[in-house]
Parts: sequence; structure tokens; C-alpha cells
Amino acid sequence: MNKVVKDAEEAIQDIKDNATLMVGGFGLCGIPENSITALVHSNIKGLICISNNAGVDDFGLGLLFQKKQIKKMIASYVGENEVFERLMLDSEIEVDLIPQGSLAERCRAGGAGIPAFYTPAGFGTEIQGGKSTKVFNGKPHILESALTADFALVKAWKGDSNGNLIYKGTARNFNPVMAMAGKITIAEVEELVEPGELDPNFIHTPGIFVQRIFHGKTYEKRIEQRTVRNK
Amino acid sequence: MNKVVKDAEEAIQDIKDNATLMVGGFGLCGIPENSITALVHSNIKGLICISNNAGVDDFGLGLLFQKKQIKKMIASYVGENEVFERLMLDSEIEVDLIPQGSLAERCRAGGAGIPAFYTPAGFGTEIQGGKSTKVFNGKPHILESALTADFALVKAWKGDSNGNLIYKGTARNFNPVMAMAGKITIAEVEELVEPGELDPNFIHTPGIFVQRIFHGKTYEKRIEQRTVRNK
Amino acid sequence: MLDRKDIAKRIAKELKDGWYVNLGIGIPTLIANYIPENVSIEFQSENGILGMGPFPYDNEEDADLINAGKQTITTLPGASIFDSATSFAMIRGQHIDLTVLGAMEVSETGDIANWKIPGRMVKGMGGAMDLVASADNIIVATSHTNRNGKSKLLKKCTLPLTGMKCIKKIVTDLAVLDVVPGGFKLIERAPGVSVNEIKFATEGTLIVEGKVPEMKIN
Amino acid sequence: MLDRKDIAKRIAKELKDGWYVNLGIGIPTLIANYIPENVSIEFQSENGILGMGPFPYDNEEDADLINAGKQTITTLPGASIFDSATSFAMIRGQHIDLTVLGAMEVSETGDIANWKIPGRMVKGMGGAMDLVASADNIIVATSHTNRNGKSKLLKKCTLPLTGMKCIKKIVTDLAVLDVVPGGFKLIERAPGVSVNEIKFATEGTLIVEGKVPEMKIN
Repeated sequence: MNKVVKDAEEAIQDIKDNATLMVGGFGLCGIPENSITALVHSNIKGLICISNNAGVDDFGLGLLFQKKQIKKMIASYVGENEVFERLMLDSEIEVDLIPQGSLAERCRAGGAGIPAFYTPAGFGTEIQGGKSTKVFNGKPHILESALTADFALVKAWKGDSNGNLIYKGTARNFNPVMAMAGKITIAEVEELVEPGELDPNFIHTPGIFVQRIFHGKTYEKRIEQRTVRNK
Repeated sequence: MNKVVKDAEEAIQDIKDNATLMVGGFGLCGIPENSITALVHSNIKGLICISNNAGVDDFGLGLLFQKKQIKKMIASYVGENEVFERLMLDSEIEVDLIPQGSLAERCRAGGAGIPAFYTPAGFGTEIQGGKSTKVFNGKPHILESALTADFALVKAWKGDSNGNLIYKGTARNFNPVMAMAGKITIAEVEELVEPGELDPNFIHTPGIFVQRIFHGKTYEKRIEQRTVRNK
Repeated sequence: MLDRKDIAKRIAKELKDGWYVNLGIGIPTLIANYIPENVSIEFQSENGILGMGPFPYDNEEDADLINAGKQTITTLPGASIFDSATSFAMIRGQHIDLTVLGAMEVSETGDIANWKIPGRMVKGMGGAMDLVASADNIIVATSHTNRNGKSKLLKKCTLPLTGMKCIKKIVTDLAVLDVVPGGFKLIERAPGVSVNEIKFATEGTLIVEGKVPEMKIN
Repeated sequence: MLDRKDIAKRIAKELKDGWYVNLGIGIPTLIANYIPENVSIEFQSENGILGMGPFPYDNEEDADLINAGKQTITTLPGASIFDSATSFAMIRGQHIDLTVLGAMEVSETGDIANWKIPGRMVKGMGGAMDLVASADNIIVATSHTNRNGKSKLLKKCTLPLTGMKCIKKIVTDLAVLDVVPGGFKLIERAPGVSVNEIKFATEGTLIVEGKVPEMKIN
């Protein structure tokens, strides 16, 4: 069951204009750098992006905003990005903000065949909108629906040709739930190994959720808030 | 944050008659043998047990049925147990059968603060009962509610005094979701280590879900269907 | 008429390279022995494993490694292990390409009954209700008639249902059939079995169009 | 009047041994510096980590190890890492013992607004809506008035809400207050601050019962 493709270009070659993409990562941590770069070099436009954040001006999804390739952003937090801000103020981009926990759970639900679930997050706020509500144990909840995507772009630390993935540190974040929710999930990894090299007991994303995998050539791994202490 | 207790007896000492217990394991694989033994030696009665299976006549939950300590069983499959069968036919025990996937997800939902979710499993069957239904993408679903328990008894391979757990092989099964759903989760482990000995990147159940942990003295690990091939 | 092995062999021909497959207990389990050449399949077991291998050698069995039938198993390179919620996320989320299971009854509208006989001890549905409600591609592997010679392919199920309108394909000892609007459409006959014999053994509506080919087993 | 550090110190006194705590950005983050002796606390960050340690030493930072504020961090022995869905399972499932976050406005019925100002660029709610809707035990850490001297403790919030009827305790530069039926109940005064000063800075109903003690910071 060999899911290996040569590189990011091959992996994303059938992504069409107006596709819905999930993109893993939290801030700039654990983002699929190589797939994003390949998208930037493509002329794919009108993308609907589901990702916790919108990158920064000159890195991550910010690169796609610069080229106006994204028409709609579904995220929980879109600060720290002036290009995005300008596009938003000029109404060149549509934005749907979702509480972070609901975003994560809606992706998981999409992957798990659960079309909707109740959560208390957002009740009594503008997020509630016209959603149906119900009280459980005296506490009001709103019904949130599953999210899926034509493609999920995720980034892992190690992966095998079967598509099994292992993440490193907090670069895990949204990657596992988005891998579940993509109709086609494209995984890029820092280290690509043969089946049998990863311990079955410690796989974070079972290969069944991954359709394509490739070895990512370069990782800048930019740090947003470098915070250190003195020895 | 030391959650270590001496043994199973100490771990279960405040379980009262009529308590609701979740018990991890699939068949006899990955069951909390030491906690079950301690319950058998106690005189706790009227238990409501949530577990995928009901054990066999003389092992696992079967031991609690022999002593008539369980008044209600919530499970997906209760075959291979004559004691249980007799109690059921004599109406000495109440049984609630739940599709296995719904059982697993209802436990997870209980642990994740999701009071209810939609699933297609059981629609059009007697499982649907009076549950509310809704069609998503042309497919009918039923609303299933979360399960929680006063105590969850789980079994892991390794654990640290913080309550972090690692399972081995398919002995994982229901243990992680039940660990999430117990108001008090009692974990027994084959190997108990100090914080820092388990790699944070490969913890299956984060310690926050575990309230008590102890080193299980003995594990019989009985095999239900020993199936081998010849060399 | 096919024996249990032949039913498994015929279903094995449906396997496509790269599929993830969940096999139920009984005849379906046998399918793993007849995977076509050059077809790579990964077997899922709903207790939490992908990439199940053959039974272990004597004295190499591991109590912590079993399948949903509680049998001791092994893992193949590239296997993965996960909890029960994740396992059913795969099933409910339609990541499994093919599910094969047995049945007591199937109706011509695709209903299936395979978990409960009123008056007899109920053992429970296990994962069957999730599997049939979720899977896009299900094959029922069964004898065409039960021990008393009564048809299992009915207009309407008489036993409590496991799932409603979910079965699309059936392979029996007599035939391969698709469930289509209007009834069971006969696709293939077992070697030496006539259309009339199949008609006789089918209580539900049997749709026969043109000449029905004999199935190829080997 | 307390400075930011003092607010953090006062809230740190609420910490109990064995608690799991989620700290928001700003004043709440400072609390980690003032954990009482003999109190063992594990900090959760909603991007997927339990057992967060201090910032790394220079040149030891790891881009793959950050907190929800996107700052580089370290792990302590006994830490664990998990995905975003599991992280919010901890939060929504009320496994976190204490959540501390900032606010733009709090109403006397426990509503909170801290994510959006109409007319200004919206950055998003991040995890705040999940945190306030789920947590059983939330403390708001904030200045009593905003930069323009207007009270943040209101009869009714004027900004779009983050959560409804969820705040029970507030620690400001002037006071410690509980949200009770009827309004903000004054529990403690900042050293040297009079009840009248607090009343003057509170737009919502202030409930004063008996003599209000001065808070102890150190």
C-alpha cells in the first residue's frame, strides 16, 4: 500500500480552483510548509481554507493571501497578519470565525462520521446565530456540524509509506483531526521510512486517514514568539 | 502531583453500593484484573457496569456476576457467559445493549463535555427507540447521549505517578475513552514509573484524566480464543 | 453450490488494491486467505487494529494482541493500533473501503438482520450496527437458505433489524446478487446452479435480466 | 492599587495542590511565577500540552514546542502532548480545575466580553469561547477600569459577548469580587483602596456586606 509521491508539486497537482482545504498547524508551528509553497507556485485560486490561524504576512498561509489565492478563511484566530487584515477590510476575503475547540471537534466529527454534536461554546454569543440549541443538565448547548474538506494538508515528523504518521511536540495540534477529515489527505514528513520502522503502538495518525505522503524538502520552522530565559 | 495508591483495595475503597462503573477491556483483553478482584473481595453490591463485554463465567466481570454484585450491565456484546445468561433469563440483571461504536463514542463524549451527538448506527432498529432523529445529507441519524461514570477502572501497560498512561497492543481498546469519562478514574499498570520516564510525545492517556494509579500485582491475561498456526 | 471457502474465494475477487477491509466473524474471516495476487489489502479489526497479520505461531501468541473475534493475531509491517473510538471513527467516517459480514436475513430493500432471535438468548450486536449503518460498500456473505431450508433473502425481514436499507451486494452459496430498486438482481449463478433453483430459494423478488453468467471462483 | 504582578500574585493564592490550570495571555501568564510552596500545579495550554515548563534557555528553543501564545516553552517531567481535539476535550469536559483569563467587560450576571470591539479589526476568539463556556472555575484577571477610566464591571456588557453567565470570580487592581445573584459581591479590597473608591469604579451593582478585608498579596 504505497502512498508515496515524489514531492509537494505532485501531491497537490489535482487541487482545483475553489477547492476546500484544511491546513494543519497552530500559528506557524506544525504547518505543511512544502505543500503551502507548492500552492503558492501554482495558480490555484478561490480556495476555501480551514486552519486555526492565517499565518503571518510573509510565511505560512500569509503567502497565499499575498497572492490572493484564498477567498474564504475559516479559523479561530487571524491576528498578526497585516495582509490578511487589509484583504478583510477591503472585503476581498470572507472570514468565518469559529471557537477553537469547536473547530477541532468539528474536524474530528467530519472524519468520524458524526454529522453534528452539541457544545456549550458560543452559547449566547453571536456565534450561536441560527443554530439549534438544547439544554442538557441545566446548561444550554448549541448544535455544531461536522467539517470536511476536499484536501487536508498536514505535516508530521515521521511517516511511513503506508501513511502512518508521528508528530513531534506541539506541532501535532490540528494535524491529526484534519488528517481524519480530508477526502484526500496529503501528509508531508521530515523523515519518510519503510513500513515496519514505526512502532504500531505509537502511531498518532493511522495510515488509513492518509492518501498521499511525501518527504518535505525544506523546513524553515519559523518561530513567532521566541521567548527565552537566561542561564 | 502524586496519584499513586498502594493497591487495588485502597484504590476502590470509596466505591459505594449502586455506583456506576466503567470497566475497560475488550473481551478479556486489557481488563483491570486487580481492580475487579478487589471488587469481588468487597461486598459492594448493586453496581451498574458499563463495559464492552461481560467477561466469562470465571474471569473478568464474570466474577462479579457470580457474586451478584452487578444489577445492570451496559455493553455491546454479552455472549460466552453462562452465569450472565442465567441471571438475565431469571431477570436478576438488567441489560442495556449499545452498538459498539456508539458505546465508545458515548464514553468519549462524556469525557469531552459533549452531551450528545448524531450517529447513523441503529437507525431503523429497536436501538432507535424514542431517540430523536435527524437527516443529514439524505441519511437518517439518531441522537445519542454521553455516558459518564462515578468510577472508571482502566488497565494500562505503563504509567507514571502523574497518571500518564501507555497501553500495549489491542489491550488499549476502550480504556482511553473510559479513562476520560470517569469522575474518578482508577488506573492499574504493569509498570509504574517516575514522571519523566515516559516520553510526553507518546502518552496515550494524559494524566489529567486519571485520579488514582497503582501497580497491579498479578496479571493472568487469560486468552479467550487461542488461535495459532504451525511453523 | 458453493461451500464456505468458495463463497470467501468469490468475495475475494472483489478486493481492489489499496483497500482497507473489515471482515466479520465466520465466512468473511476466510476471505483473508484468498487475496488476489498484486492486490495489497489492509485488514481492520474494530477492537483497534489496522494491518492485522496471520495467527501467531504456537507459543508466540500475545494476550494483548487479539482481533474482534477475540482470536490471537499478529501485526504486519505498517500496522497501527488505536482506541475503540478511533476505530469506529474509521468505520463511521467511511474510511473502510469494504465491509463483509454474515446475515440471518436480508430484505429486498437492503435491510439486514443478524444479531437477535426473539425467544433466544441475546448476545448483543457488537459492532455490527455501526458497520452496516456506516459502510458505503458492504457485502453480505451467507448461505442462501437457513438450516431449515427457509430463504434468507426475503421481501421483508422477520427478525429484529441490524440496519435499514444498507445492503447492496450479497454473495451466497447459490448466487451473487445486487440489491436494486425492486428486488434482488441476479448477477451470477454458482457453477451448476440454475436460475430456477435460485428463484426457488429466494423468497424476495428476484430480478433476472438476460443470460446470467456462471461465477468464476478460482 | 495593585499592579499586574500583584494581581497575578493574589490569584496565585487561589491555587490548590494537584490542580490543572489553564492561563490566558497577559496578566494570567504571570501567575505561573507565583505558585505557593508545597502546591503542585500542572499548566495546560490549549494548543496541546500539559506540564508546561519555563521558557527555554537561549539557543535551546524548539520551534515544535510552543504554548497557545505561540511562545517557545519547555516541558516538565510528567508532561504529555496531544492533539487539539483532545485538548478541548479536557477543557469542555471540565477536567481543568481553574481557568484564568483577561476581560474587556464583565457583567453582574457573569457575562464576559473579551474578543471583539465593533469597528476594530477582529482577530478571533481563539479558545476563549470554549474556555468560558466550559470551565466550572474561572477567574477573570483585569484592571477594574479601562484606559479611558470607564468601569469594566458593568450591569450589562456593551461589547459582543464571549460567554454568558459563566464568570464567578474577578480579581482586579482594586478588589476581589464574586459574581452572585444581584451583582458583584466585594470580597477583598486592594491594600489602601477604600470601598468607596471601588464603588466609584464599578458601574454594575456592588454588594458590600459588613467589613471588607484588605487582600494579602505576599
